[in-house]
Amino acid sequence: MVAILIFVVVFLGALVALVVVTFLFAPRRPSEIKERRFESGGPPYGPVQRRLLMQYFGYIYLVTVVEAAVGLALVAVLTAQPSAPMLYLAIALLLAAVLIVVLRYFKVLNDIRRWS
Amino acid sequence: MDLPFSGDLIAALVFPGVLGIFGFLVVAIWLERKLVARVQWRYGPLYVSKPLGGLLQPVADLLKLVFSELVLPRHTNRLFFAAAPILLFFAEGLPVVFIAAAPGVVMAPHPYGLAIAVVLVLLVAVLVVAMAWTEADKFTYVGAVREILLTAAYEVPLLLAALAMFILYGTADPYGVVEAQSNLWGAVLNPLAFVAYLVALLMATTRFPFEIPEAEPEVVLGPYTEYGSTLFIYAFGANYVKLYVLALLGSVLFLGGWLPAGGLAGVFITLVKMLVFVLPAMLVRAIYPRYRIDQALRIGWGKLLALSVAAVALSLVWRLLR
Amino acid sequence: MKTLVSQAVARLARWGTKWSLWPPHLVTACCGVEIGHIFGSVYDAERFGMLPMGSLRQSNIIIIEGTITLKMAKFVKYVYEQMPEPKYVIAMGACAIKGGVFYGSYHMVPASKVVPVHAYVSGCPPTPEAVLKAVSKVQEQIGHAEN
Amino acid sequence: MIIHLKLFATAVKQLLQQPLTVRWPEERRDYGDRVRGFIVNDRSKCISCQLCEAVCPAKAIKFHLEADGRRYPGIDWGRCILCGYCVDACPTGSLQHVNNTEIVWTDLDVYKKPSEMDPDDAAPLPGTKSLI
Repeated sequence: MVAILIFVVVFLGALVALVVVTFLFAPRRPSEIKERRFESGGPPYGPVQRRLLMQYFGYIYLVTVVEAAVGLALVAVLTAQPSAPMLYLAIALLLAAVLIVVLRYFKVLNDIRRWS
Repeated sequence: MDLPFSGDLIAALVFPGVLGIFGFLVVAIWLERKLVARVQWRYGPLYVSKPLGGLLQPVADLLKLVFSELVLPRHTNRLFFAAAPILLFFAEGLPVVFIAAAPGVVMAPHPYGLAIAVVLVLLVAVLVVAMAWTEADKFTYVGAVREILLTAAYEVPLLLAALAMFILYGTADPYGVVEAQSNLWGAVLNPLAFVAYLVALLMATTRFPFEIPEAEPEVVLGPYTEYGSTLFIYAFGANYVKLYVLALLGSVLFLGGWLPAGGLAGVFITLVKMLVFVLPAMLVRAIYPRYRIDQALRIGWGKLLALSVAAVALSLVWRLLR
Repeated sequence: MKTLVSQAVARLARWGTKWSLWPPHLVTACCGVEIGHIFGSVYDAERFGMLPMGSLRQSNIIIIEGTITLKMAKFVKYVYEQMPEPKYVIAMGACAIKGGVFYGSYHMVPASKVVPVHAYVSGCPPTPEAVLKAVSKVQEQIGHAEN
Repeated sequence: MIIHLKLFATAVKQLLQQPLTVRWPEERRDYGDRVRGFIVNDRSKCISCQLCEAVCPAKAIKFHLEADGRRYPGIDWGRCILCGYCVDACPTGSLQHVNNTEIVWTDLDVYKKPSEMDPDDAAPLPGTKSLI
């Protein structure tokens, strides 16, 4: 426990100390242009937020579902009794189901037109 | 154990801890630039310290960045702008708390240590997106979206590769995992999981074929565009810290950790085994072009997912045979 | 004591800056082809610690490649203004020094009238070796700077 | 799978080969002996015919009255594009390129008067010639 505290304090302390060094010793000549948004060497133009193309966002829905399933499997494996063949069978079936779903809808997920 | 002084202090300050992280930052950047240069028939950084082959180049870069002006843009929340990369760098380094580098050299021995480390690695992508959001820049915005999508591509295979190994060993305790590999390495028992882990590592650290969020020709530096000075070291170096953590995790999970030695010699063996993950990750920069984001997603949810599911199936078979 | 510390810090900073000059991608004219050559395999400027950088927040040297028109001068000025503080400029090619073949044209600006320049390279375009020599001249200037 | 292994094998092969970089301060590229470099004027041969001034496309050459009562060409290196027309036009061969292409200045004073264009001033560059 002490080791974790030492690690956190030394690590964060080193990171903050470097920023403080920059703050103390680096030359400073603030100007209005310098503090503008970086736009590849031109003046800022237009709003930052744009409308996103939703073409790939099916994957994000997918990842939230599948990751939860895999997480459950992880917890089950780590907390199960040493010999529980039924558990492993359940995991195998779960993964097979995931694989089948992904393969079945893979074409849809890749089809840009259906998501935009 | 038979260490001269307490192992967890060594873990906190020297090897998987602070000194290891910063040392890896310097050595990995030098190694990457040098290896890529040699593959391209160049010398790479050289004249800064000729007898050392330019090893001081990252040090010079860091010094220059530390002593250059710190610009906090006006349109951002300045406190968050300064805090985000520090938090990111710190969070990327946090999983080493739970990974053992040698018997006794671990900060927090925990029965589910490696599982916690994997989950911590996966949680960090949120901070990259938060950082990009704080910067409020067109390029960081696109970079953040790409980071989210790339995360969606690698998270499940990485988790599945870890799951395969946990099923194989029946534990997530670093000591238990290494002990289970005393006869055969995990990479030999389950090569599919090893390959899936390697590819997921390249994706997670945005190494070259998947260097999509910070694609230089398209979005200037992706989520790291607005940062200069010291904050740039943290924002950009966080990837190298992630590589360090994943290489350490991989050497424990797949290559038998500190075996066949113990004590301080085990630390060096772990270091050497980390090279198995680090060297290809450095070398791919000179080999591959960059995938498009849809290609990366297709790989993640196609071949890589199939590979990692097959790895889990292989582990199940091993487990039931035993 | 305080001056000793600040002197040591300044020396460290100068050493770091000297060996880590990162130019942004700012190509104004045809000398940009030679810039590609400088960073290529044959004249590997990375030996001197140069690394082409995407964003201006990290870069600290501009290599002005050739002609600056009035229209481009605004952006060169803007890029220079946006870079963080220790910053250096190399004017490359006859056009950037005084105008070259465009001398006296209504729409061209010498680089020195837009930004403070630390080294000039003659030629149309200069050889990569000449630019590397300019880089080492700039490095000498940084190393011998007094503060 | 095989293709990726082949790519890695190629990378490792190239990793072990010798770099082809021209190590610049120590060695220089062999541009041949007729490279269009720095231009010098041999004043013993110059006949002040002003052909070089007439032919210069960048109008970089100007003639100056020197102490010996004759006019000699001076070159503005902020305008010269090293095309070599003046050298071709010179009827006596007094204007000559030397092998030095590394023409670098640290200030804007780049106009070279005739007295600063002696052939003896342009010292040969140190270093060996590279392979390529």
